[in-house]
Amino acid sequence: MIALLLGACGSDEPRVAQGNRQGILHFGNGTEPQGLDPHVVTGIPEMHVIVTLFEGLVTKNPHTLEPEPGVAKRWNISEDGLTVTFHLNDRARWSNGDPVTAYDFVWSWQRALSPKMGNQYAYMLYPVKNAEAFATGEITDFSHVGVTAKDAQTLVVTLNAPTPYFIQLMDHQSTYPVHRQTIEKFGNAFDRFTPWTRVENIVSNGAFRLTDWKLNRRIEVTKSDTYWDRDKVALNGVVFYPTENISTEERMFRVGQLHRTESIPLDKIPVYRAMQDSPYINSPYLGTYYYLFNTSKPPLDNLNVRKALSLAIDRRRLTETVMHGSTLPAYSITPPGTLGYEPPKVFEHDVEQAQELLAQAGYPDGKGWPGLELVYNTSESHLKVAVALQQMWKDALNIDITLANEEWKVYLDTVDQMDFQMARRGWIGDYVDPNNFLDLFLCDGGNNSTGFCDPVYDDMILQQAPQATTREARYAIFQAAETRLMEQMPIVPIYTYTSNHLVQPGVRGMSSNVMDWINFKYISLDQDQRAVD
Amino acid sequence: MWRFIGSRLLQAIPVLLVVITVTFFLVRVAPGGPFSSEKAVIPEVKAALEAQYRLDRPVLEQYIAYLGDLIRGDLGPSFKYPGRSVNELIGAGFPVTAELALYALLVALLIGVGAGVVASLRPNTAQDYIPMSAAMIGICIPSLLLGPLLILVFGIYLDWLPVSGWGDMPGDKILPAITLGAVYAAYIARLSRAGMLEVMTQDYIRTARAKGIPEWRVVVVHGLRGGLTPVVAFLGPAFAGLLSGSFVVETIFQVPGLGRFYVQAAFNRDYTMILGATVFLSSLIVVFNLLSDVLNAWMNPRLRSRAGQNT
Amino acid sequence: MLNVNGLTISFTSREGTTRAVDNVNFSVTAGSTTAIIGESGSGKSVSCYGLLGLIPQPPGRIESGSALFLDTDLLRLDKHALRQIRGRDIAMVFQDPMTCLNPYMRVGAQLMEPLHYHRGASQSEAKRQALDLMAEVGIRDPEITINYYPYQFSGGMRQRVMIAMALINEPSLLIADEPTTALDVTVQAQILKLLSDIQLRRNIGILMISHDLAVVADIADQIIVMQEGKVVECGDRAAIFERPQHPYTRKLLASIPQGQKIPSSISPNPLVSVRNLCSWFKQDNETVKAVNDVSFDIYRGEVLGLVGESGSGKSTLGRSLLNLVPATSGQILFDGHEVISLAASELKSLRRRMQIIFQDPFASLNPRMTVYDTLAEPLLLHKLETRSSAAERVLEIMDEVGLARSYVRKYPHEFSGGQRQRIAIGRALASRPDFIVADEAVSALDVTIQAQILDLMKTLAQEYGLTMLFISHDLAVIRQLADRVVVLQNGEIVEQAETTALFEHPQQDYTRRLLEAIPGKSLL
Amino acid sequence: MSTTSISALVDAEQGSSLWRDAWLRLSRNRPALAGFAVLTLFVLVAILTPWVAPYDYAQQNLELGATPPSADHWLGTDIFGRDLLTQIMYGGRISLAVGFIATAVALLIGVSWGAIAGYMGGRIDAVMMRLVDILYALPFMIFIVLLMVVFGRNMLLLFLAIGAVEWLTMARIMRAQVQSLRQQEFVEAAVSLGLSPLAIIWRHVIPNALGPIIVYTTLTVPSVMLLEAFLSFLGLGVQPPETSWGLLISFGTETMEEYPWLLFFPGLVLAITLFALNFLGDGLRDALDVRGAKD
Repeated sequence: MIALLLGACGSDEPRVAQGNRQGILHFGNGTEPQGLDPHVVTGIPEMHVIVTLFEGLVTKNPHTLEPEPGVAKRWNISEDGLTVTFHLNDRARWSNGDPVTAYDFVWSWQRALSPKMGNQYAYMLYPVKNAEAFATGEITDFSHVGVTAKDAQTLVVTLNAPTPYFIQLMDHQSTYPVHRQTIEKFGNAFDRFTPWTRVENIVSNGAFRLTDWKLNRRIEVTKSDTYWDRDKVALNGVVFYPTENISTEERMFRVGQLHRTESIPLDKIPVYRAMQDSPYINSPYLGTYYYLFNTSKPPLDNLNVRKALSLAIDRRRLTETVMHGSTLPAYSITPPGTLGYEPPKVFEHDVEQAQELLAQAGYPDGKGWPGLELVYNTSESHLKVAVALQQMWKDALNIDITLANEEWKVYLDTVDQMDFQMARRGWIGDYVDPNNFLDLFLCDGGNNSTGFCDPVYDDMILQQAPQATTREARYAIFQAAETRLMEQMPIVPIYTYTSNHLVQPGVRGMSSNVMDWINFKYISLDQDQRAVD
Repeated sequence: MWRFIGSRLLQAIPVLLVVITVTFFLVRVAPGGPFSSEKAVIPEVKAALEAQYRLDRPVLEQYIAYLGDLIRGDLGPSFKYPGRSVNELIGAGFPVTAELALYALLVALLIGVGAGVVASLRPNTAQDYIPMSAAMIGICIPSLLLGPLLILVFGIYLDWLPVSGWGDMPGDKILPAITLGAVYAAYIARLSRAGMLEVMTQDYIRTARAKGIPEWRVVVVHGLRGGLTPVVAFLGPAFAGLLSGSFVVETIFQVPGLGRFYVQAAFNRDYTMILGATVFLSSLIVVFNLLSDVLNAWMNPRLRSRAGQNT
Repeated sequence: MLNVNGLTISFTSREGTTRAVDNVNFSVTAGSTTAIIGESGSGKSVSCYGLLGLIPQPPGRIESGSALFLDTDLLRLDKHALRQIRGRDIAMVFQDPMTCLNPYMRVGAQLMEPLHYHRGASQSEAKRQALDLMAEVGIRDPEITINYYPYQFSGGMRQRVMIAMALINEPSLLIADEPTTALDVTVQAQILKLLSDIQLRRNIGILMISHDLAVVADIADQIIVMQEGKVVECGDRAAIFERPQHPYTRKLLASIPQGQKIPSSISPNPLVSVRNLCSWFKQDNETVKAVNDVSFDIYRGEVLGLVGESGSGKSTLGRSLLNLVPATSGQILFDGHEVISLAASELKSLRRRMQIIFQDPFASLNPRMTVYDTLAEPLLLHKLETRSSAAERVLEIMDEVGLARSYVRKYPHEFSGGQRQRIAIGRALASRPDFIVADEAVSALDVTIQAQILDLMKTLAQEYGLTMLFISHDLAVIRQLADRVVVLQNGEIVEQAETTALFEHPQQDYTRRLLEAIPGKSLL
Repeated sequence: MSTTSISALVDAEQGSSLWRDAWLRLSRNRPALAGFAVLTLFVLVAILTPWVAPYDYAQQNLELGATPPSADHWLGTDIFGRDLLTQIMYGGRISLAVGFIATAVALLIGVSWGAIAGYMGGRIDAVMMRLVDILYALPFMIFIVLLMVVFGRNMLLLFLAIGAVEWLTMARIMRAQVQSLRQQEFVEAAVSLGLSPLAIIWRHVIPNALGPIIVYTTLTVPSVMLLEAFLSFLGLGVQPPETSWGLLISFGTETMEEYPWLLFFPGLVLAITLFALNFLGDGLRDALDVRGAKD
């Protein structure tokens, strides 16, 4: 043990400096990925690894988030917007050298949509004709689904309705191709449990291939020599480290073991921000943090109470003090700047009006207030927000809110069964479009959880918006719908997420964007840079 | 002795069976299923998932099927990590946890016995109070606090040791072992002090002194063996406790052990993994308690065979 | 060889300094035995341990004096030099062979340890010497038993190991601290013989410490009598035994159990009838027949002596009479009631009528109960007194057993062994029982105390009209107290007879052996 | 205690004199008294907190945020600008209550369970201890979550949950003690007096087994306080803005680099409590060990 101790004394070069020389990116990746099957797993850590290993028809430019060629070198959309034809790059290869073909995509989408797979992101393909029917088992013949391979290089997709954001979806892991022979070699193709994604088995088509996977320890991917665009790939490899504890990951970053981490304890933000050449990067993010009101239970069945609660919150103060400016005040469910969409601002922080509204609801100066419980899942930042708001409501309205933290799965159950009065919630966009946020509150929206149901609103989202011909017209309908939503106030938006991460100075090309989407192809490392101190 | 071991193992069977049964139903009663997630799960998807894990069948049938698999040594597929079996996850995590626990135990023994013996030699002096007060603090300082403290001091300010990892960098096993071992070191210190105090007043210690052998030999050769009996009795429960209590340390130091899998499983309602880990750990606890008793008997010749006792 | 002059040792405690040894002089010459006699607490052990630096300092302190051993003053030596002498030139044998050997080490290793350390002997050489010595002290099969652990030996054998260990470096002086007190009489006789044989063979000096004059009567050349740290009398054996000067010496002499009980009036019908009683238990797959097919009667008002060596099953027999250990088979009738199969509620009322006094008054009293609590417990339990009247009765019992009333709030540890045994007797008598089992009730006591307690028991037995089973390994004690005697060997009755008849005309070899082993016969 | 009159005897009739004597001895043990005084002070402060606390414990000052100790806030403020001293005082109410009540629950169950199992031996012992084994082996976290869901969130449940865990070790210690005690002759003497097993356990066994139990109890109190923090984390314990020492310490740990006082002061208070308890515990053990007292 003493020998170990002595051997360890400061002799090691930090991994980051070493990585800079070797072109290896050391990436803090939160938790251990559940798996690497693009059609099975759902989380962000999984996604980070999967995007290095696989590539969809398109990929996104990390700076603009505009689609750019992936496996498809180009695509055309028919006049009526119902048919999309992808022309595949004939240089696209699997890591075993096989060409990536349109047939691969057809088979992969069948797999992704197959009910037996239990793919939770199958709905990413629902714009495709009959895809939903197939996924829910209404039809079993995949040939009725609107995707066909005209030849090895041409994939034709038929849509239910014009879907402006469809091309974007082609970058989602649920639409990625997977290698049929490999999957079938290791078991039933439509079985979640096959070991085809193990290091020794996997065949993929991305810029990197899997070279090491040690559970709860590391995942290593190495630059692929079969990738069609390999000349552009600067990195020689990426190592992902699963670290549940955010303080641990932050410390790993601090001692130069990681190039990038998203784990920053709130109270560390001012410290990092104050550093010279700060590694702290903070940019808008496509997500909203809000509280659900259960509109079917008193006192929140009263609109005035809901409004009073919302108006009493000083969002600016919250984000600037407790959140250390790491988030932005939110007054709508849709984050601002969603591909040009500006959400309406229906209300502002106004204590006097809030008091008046509460008085109108029958609780002047909090008198007769029946009490209200706020449910949130256990986490330090949720707790901080809740505690701050609790006091704001007390100060502004003289009402008591009790807090109840619940363990994650219990919380999910509570929200799902609407067994709460007020509950914390957050929504991160799956794709860049207001629709992704606004369809949450449809009457039968699976994530509605508020009891809010407005047929007019449903009509605007489901009927009017898709039929709009221009982006402006469509956005105008969304704005009207969102105004309507915020006037009913089934939720109280609190803040817009921002993407917070720490990046070592040697990392180039890791641009910030609202989806916090990383295209590892674009990243390079500066050999001469050392880790931050 | 073999009869004793046999009967103890036999006694363990009903215990394990009850543990399995209670856990099996407990996890299923607990709110939030393995597939609930923040984004609503489509009913068809959920049904497909449940069918794959036999969750669509009556609970009793699931239970019997589980027991059947268990007898064959199959702990089932993990819910959290599709494509991996619980056997595989335990196989990946346990060796690490066992290694960590072993080092922690060594640390605990080294520090604990050392401090305890030193303290016992001059009771109620500074030589006693200082190590014993440190032990008191050691018992009560949670590893959640000790770990980060050690990291800050040795990992960040002094930059002597890695702040995380396991077998990735030289010396990265030292801090986790110390953090995990600290509490047990404190207990062992108290136990060995009490044991030594008791033994050093025994008649046979006086005999040894009367033989004119040096004092260190009296302490080490004649005193330790008896004085450490309570420590030996504690080793089994301690090792079992280290194995099942390493979660916090594993999380803080990013050690890929079983504890992390286990607690993650509990948070994720990974039914098979919770059950598998519980069965595995409680079997280990049984085994280590037994080992500890056997070791205790082996250390103490009188217990090896009780025939020498007076009637 | 050893000449101790003006030795004074004091102990400091919170209450102040006490002189445990005060100006003590004695000497030992080669080939002879000097015995130091005194009760516990008289300072006899402290003076010997003090010579060898074996008392903890502090609290102990050697105030003054000298101890010349072969021209070296032991008291002037530093720790290291003293350690060189210990175990090489002066060796010790302690009282209790059960606790004085390291239970975790094989006896061979313990035997050889001083050789290794003092002589730097090699393993094979040490082993050879150890084997020789084991044979010399009469341990059978030394080749095998050298690898035994202490627990595998009987008490007598362990004491032989202790003696061998003391002799292994061929010391010139052997200090033996109560070497036979914890042993059965027969074994005691053997060990004493062994010591004198060795002395004869090796011409060593022996300093022997004992509380029992009878024990040293056969082997001591010089006798020193100590009381409260001071030497009250010294002289050769004949002088001490024939012309004792000091009253304390006379008291010691008087305490040697002698004489015989005048038979008491015994009613012809038995209070306790034991028929074919067996008490067996399993131990490591072997059935130990602790009591095997025993039948006898105890008549009302009678004191029945039960004698046997340790392991003969006499304690088990005593306890099974009170249903404290389960009987395997047989019948015990107490005043017509079957004891073995009694229900718990009936047993309780019966328990009031039969009581037990244990050997070890340290272990048999709850250390956390005051005298009052201990004595009041049976009174209140059996509703003999109310809470308010109990106090008076407790004081009466204390009077009866000879305890000062002022001790009523004290705890057992504050009393001497004799006083504790009085408490235990008081507890047994509190419920006004008809029958008492006294299990080695005086064996752990110093002789003088033993005499007092025996007197007390005699008196009380008569006063209360008690029937008693008196269990002892010491025939001299039995003779003083018992009307009839039952001799037990290996769980079976060897002989039972009237006391006089048994002592004068023993029928069995075993009984005769027991009788011969009684120490101090030269005095009688 | 050399002279005793009849009047003292009458005192003795009332209740067990062991406890009276222990109290007398305890009152002469300075460290124990100091420990007792500190604990009493803490309890008093906890009771009086609503009246003596310098600030409202929930009152925030978000703009102020976390500040180090100052004239206004002697122990500084937390990230919400709340006065740390006030937080610690209110936290003490919860922590001390949890610490003492839950430990008492554990003590009660553990000691009786262990004593009965150890004294009865045989099959009863086997069954009782196997139950302990089973409870040891069950996944604690799931158990807690379930308790919470079935019974809702309340403090009583918190005590129960903690008691349910801590009594297991207590029972084991007690059982080991009792097993060795029941071989002792004074227990046999009590049997021969005709005492019922329960009376023997209560009067003769438990008082003599208290030493290790007291020591373990003093160790249990602080660990219970920290366990409470973990349970609160799972959602079972206290809910903000209420707090406890355990919670303060675990939040303080998160920010120990930025705001060390948020860890230091709650930690210090817990440490003081711990040492006070330890001194008191050792004192109690010595006081009850009548043999060790040579006066």
